[in-house]
Amino acid sequence: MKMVAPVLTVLAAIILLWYGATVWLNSQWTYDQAARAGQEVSFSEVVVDTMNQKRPVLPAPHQVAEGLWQGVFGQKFTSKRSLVFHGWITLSATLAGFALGTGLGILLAVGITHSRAMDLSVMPWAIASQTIPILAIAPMVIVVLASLGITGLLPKAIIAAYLSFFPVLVGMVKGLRAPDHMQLDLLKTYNASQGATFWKLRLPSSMPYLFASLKVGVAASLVGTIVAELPAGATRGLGARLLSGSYYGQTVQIWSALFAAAALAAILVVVVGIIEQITLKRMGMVR
Amino acid sequence: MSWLIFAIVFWLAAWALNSWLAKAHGSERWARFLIPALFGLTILILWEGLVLGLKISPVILPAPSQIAASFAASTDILREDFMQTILKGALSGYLIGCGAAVVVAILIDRSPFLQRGLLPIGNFVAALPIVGIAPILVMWFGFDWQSKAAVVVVMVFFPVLVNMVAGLAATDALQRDLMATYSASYWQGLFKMRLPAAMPFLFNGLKIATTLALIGAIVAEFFGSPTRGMGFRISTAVGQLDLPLVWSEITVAALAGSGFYGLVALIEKLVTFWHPSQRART
Amino acid sequence: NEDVTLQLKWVTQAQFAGYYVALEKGYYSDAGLDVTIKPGGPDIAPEQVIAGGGADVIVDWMPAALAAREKGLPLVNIAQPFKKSGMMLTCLKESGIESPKDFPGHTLGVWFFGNEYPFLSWMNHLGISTEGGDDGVTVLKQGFNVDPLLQKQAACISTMTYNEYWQVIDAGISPDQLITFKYEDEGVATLEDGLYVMEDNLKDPAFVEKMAKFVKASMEGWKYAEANPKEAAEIVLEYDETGAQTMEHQERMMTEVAKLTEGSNGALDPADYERTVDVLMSGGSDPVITKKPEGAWTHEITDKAGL
Amino acid sequence: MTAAPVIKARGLNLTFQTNDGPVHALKDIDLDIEKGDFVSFIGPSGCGKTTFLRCIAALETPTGGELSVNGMSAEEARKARSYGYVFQAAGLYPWRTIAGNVKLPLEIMGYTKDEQAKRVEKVLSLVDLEGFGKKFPWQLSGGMQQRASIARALAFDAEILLMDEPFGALDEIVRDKLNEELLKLWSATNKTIGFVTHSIPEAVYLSTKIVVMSPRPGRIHEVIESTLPRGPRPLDIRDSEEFLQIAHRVREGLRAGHAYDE
Amino acid sequence: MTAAPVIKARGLNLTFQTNDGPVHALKDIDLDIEKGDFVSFIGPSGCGKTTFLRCIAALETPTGGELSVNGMSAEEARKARSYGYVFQAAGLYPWRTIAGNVKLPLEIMGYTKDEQAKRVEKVLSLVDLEGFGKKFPWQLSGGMQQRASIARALAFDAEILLMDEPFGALDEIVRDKLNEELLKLWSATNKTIGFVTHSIPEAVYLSTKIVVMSPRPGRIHEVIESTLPRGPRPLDIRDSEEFLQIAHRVREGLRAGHAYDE
Ligand SMILES: Nc1ncnc2c1ncn2[C@@H]1O[C@H](COP(=O)(O)OP(=O)(O)OP(=O)(O)O)[C@@H](O)[C@H]1O
Ligand SMILES: Nc1ncnc2c1ncn2[C@@H]1O[C@H](COP(=O)(O)OP(=O)(O)OP(=O)(O)O)[C@@H](O)[C@H]1O
Ligand SMILES: Cc1ncc(C[n+]2csc(CCO)c2C)c(N)n1
Ligand SMILES: [Mg+2]
Ligand SMILES: [Mg+2]
Repeated sequence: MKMVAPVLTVLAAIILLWYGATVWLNSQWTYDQAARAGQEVSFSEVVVDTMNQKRPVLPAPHQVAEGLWQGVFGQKFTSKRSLVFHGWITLSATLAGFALGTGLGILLAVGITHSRAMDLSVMPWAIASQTIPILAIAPMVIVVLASLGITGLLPKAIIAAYLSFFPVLVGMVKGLRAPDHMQLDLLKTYNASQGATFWKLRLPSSMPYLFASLKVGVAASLVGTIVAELPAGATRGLGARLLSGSYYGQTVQIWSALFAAAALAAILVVVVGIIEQITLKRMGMVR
Repeated sequence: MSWLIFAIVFWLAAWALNSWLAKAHGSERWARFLIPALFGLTILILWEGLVLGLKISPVILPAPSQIAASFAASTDILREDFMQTILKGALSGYLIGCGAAVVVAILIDRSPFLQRGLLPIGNFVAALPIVGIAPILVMWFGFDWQSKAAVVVVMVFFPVLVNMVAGLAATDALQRDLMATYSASYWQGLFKMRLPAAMPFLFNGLKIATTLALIGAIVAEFFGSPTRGMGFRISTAVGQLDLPLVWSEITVAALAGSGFYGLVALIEKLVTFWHPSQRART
Repeated sequence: NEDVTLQLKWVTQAQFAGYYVALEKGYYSDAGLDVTIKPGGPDIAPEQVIAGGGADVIVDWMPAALAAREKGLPLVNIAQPFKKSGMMLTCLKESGIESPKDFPGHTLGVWFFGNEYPFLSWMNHLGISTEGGDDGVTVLKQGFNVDPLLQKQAACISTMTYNEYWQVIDAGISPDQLITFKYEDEGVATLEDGLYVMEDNLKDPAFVEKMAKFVKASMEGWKYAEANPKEAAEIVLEYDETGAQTMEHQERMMTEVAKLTEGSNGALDPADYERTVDVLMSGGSDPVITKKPEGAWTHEITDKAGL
Repeated sequence: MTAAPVIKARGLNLTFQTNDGPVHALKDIDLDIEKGDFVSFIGPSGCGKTTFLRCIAALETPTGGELSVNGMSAEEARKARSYGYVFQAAGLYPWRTIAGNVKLPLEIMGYTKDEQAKRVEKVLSLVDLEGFGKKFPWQLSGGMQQRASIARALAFDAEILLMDEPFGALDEIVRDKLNEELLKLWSATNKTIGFVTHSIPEAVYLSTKIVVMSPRPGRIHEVIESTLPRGPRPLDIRDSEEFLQIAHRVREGLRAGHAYDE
Repeated sequence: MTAAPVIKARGLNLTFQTNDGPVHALKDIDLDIEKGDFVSFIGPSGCGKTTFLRCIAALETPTGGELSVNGMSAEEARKARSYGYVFQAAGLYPWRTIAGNVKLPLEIMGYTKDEQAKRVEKVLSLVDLEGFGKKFPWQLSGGMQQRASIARALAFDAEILLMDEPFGALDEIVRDKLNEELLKLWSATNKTIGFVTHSIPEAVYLSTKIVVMSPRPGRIHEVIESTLPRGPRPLDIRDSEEFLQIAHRVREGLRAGHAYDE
């Protein structure tokens, strides 16, 4: 509850700024149009016009709100014009990709912290893999997977996983190496196996790092899914909504889809945050 | 078929050699270069073998040898694209974005009010997917590298912010109490305690951001660009089915990205030498 | 029933109405075909899809198909529902451009991803450099939409008669503020939306048989769509899974597309083909194709289909 | 001793809330500490010594009662930089060298560079760590780390010095030496010192006042005023009759405090 | 004492490389420890006591010389789970409760759940921490944490117990009690114990053998065999003539060791 007032304050400030930017960015068009028509416009006319353009450079907050409202409540959730429908498609691929990516990231991190050979050989290539602009080759990946008969959710999830595994990997390697010498020495005196060291020391002490990475990872996973939706025959999902909005210059539709996607990401990040709070509390790590 | 068998045999042999090398000489300098190199070579040979052995069309996936030939033949184009995308777009965006994230993290951290108000909204705004933002930013900042830098800024901001906020909270109670007894001012506490303690986390974010910066700059070019740049070249070359050129560009991206990452990791080593994760490596 | 997969060049819209109409009206199933239509997208290269085995037949523009053929991907035109080109360059009058002679010194928006060939050929014809400078034009890689013109980042942008041009109009710019240069009128038109298959497949009589049925049914679809633009637009809307298209826009697109398909019975006119090849090979240092293609088209299918 | 006490606690209470129910760490603490006093706190482990010191330094907020320092609240005194605190654990910053750690408070309090260097050198040699300034904390033994943390607290001129078992990890001989040094420093500067120790002789040797505490809940069992002379005391005062008597009283108090337990 | 020594060091050397040049932490250490010995290490801070204990437990690798434990290498002995180690700092895992921390070695060594619970209860009561099992480490006082870490080392049956200043943060009375308990445990089980302390009386009271070390570079100054009877000793043995004599010898040795310094 303590959060409501600050959030609202900041929100109000942002909306104010946004309206200002709306006028600033959209007025060029208004002036151009007036000039083409050979008319003079007063400033107040400009303000009114910039808030209600059909193809604004920056849509006004109320236009986006209306677009969102229309998208969410304007029709049945199962309709293909519903943002809920597209959001669900995107969410399912995001979650699948996130699960895949997190699993892969953790697995690799475990391998890297336990095998010197893996540390030396995998890490540089994991890094290199991320510098490949997956977004550039996503269409090719989808084409190749489609020719192997893999379509639907999986190709999107794979691309999402590709983007989300890396933050998890980097954070997890750091976290698994975070235990200090004394903590490790203690287990050494017990001659604890690598497995025991992992479960009883490395994993618990990696938790803060893991969760910071997971938050980045879900957001990345969502981006991956949307990227994969752009060219994948661009049919369903928020990515497809974005694309078709772009294609027809429907700025309001782009922004609605964008906000829907951001809301989705924010919810996912918050959920990870809640799980983090619970976990750390149970581990006695928050006071 | 024989290509295929050769590739697989080579792969097995190299893996065995690598395991042995890592065990026996893992801590020596030359081995640290040889092992990843060998691993990479293995992947390339496996790739070549698969492409030739399975007769995969070069329009789908070219063999490394074809890529190498194309690379050698188009160094001029590659250099021009590198300057446009990496030096102008990615690097400037990275510096601005990471700088902004650190500053905002500190601002947020300073004021509980802002923290409660901005962090959730910051989370939200920063989670706007890049692909949605890119066309908008191209619209706002024009077709040249400025819009690419803007995309990179947006893209690297969130990971760095999240890690920096976590890092600023990473001091332990004793460390904070000490500052309290000195009645250190906020800034003193920040510079002498919280920033150093945050460094391991910050570098986590900075490393992730290096790869994101490249991706961001390249992808933004898909949404409009002058007729140069790596993203432009990749998408155009795909359209022209010049896949070897596509992969040459990707190679440049991978090399630049690894170098960039390596540089940040090196700085990390120098700055956070005291952290157990770095000390364990001696 | 036999399976056929068709890969489109772009997203679901009235540009491809004929195929959707044939599907919806049952022309395909009547011919004993089970047709799957895969929409395309900005980064989907249909040539790549067919090379990967992801489609039996693709919709493509001839310049891209011929370029792919020269790159070693043997595509063959089996039918040509579009008789005319819909490409044009749309400029703001206020930029001062009155004829192609005025292009130098201006910024032009161009589609890439295999769609740049007609433009490059045209500039070759005109002898205008595309590297910028005072006597050349500065080329922008144009994104999905017409914003560069509206925001005056480019003096001219590429548009299709049936699509982007109307978006400019819809945005509130009236036709008399614009000046357009159709590729048809400039004598540099190249063939658009044709049907292409892999050359190897044509050696298989069963495949030829199947394609004949497919082309025949598709052309029926096209002719129906030409005659009933409103219904065709409704059908397209039905198949659009993004839910983004509007009736108004699709109906107008259908009307405009009908002007391009008019006069084609499906069979490629060899004269059009020759003209396209000439345009692509002519001029400049950097022609799109360097030698006359052999066997890049066939009438075998359309003959069998009785067209 | 007419002046108002520097530290004045009245009915101080502190209860920690834990996952496992509340812990009553301090109960009804009444205590006056005069300016220039050297007060030792002694008592079984867990009786609240650290907690009380932390209250004085405003690191912990009492849940009841009153506490004033120099007539102000503990918080205000902290803001006025009245405290030098040696924690029970060394708590050196791992990213700073030993010299850097000792320099830390000096940087914060705005000493000049010259002054910093001079003081660092002085206190490091006081605790026998000359030549270790460039090492990092993890390169030092436990006792050396503790000495570094003592040096850190002595480097600047705090009016009130709070020391939580500072000499716990040191051997007798170093300990004797540091005890002497501390007494010298104290009598030269007229600081007020709060000192937690487990060693009865150490408490008696150093203090003007010995506070014996007892646990569960932590409270003051007895306050013993030392009759030994103020100011630097010779080490062999520890063999005097008077010394042994006081030590005996402390031991008895401690034993009695423990007995509550059973 | 005909059997081969449990721990046998010959010419042991250890040099740390630091940013600031090499540190010679152990020099030419020769030492035999027999099965069932209780050996105390005493010496100025930084003389290498911890380092030597760490070498025995194979946590540090000597840069020269030989070391065998039970006839094997220290590494092999560690693999055979021969050691219980109490570190100088408590080093409890912050994410585990006190009971969880004590249980840790039991889980690793595969004791049954029942056995685990029984042992945890037993050792927690041994160190006077009944009722604190559910608390987290940071909710305990310094001394309590140290006792928890002792409990952790006593929970399982290690043949060799290495204790690095285990009672440093405890008051006299608890310390006496734990000293007694430790002696009882030792004579009941015939463990071999290596014990670092700064308290001369403690060393003399507990040990069969006292190793006096001196610093820079760390080496053995003197090994004093105790003439006190083996097995449980009454606390008032500390007033005996014999005891005071041995304590005197240790003090002299310590002083001499310090003197090298100057
Ligand atoms: N990891 C390390 N790197 C470098 N030097 C070290 C390291 N550990 C210990 N030393 C040095 O080795 C010497 C011996 O240290 P050690 O911890 O063994 O002393 P100690 O006898 O246990 O002292 P104390 O009683 O203070 O605990 C010291 O001078 C210390 O600085
Ligand atoms: N942060 C905390 N949360 C909950 N309980 C606490 C906390 N800190 C201390 N306690 C409890 O308060 C009591 C007093 O602790 P304190 O640290 O003051 O003891 P102490 O006298 O300093 O003991 P020692 O000599 O062992 O250091 C103990 O029972 C301890 O468990
Ligand atoms: C990135 C991008 N590339 C190409 C086109 C052009 N394009 C591909 S298919 C087609 C038919 C008309 O709709 C057109 C014009 C575009 N619009 N955006
Ligand atoms: Mg304490
Ligand atoms: Mg030690």
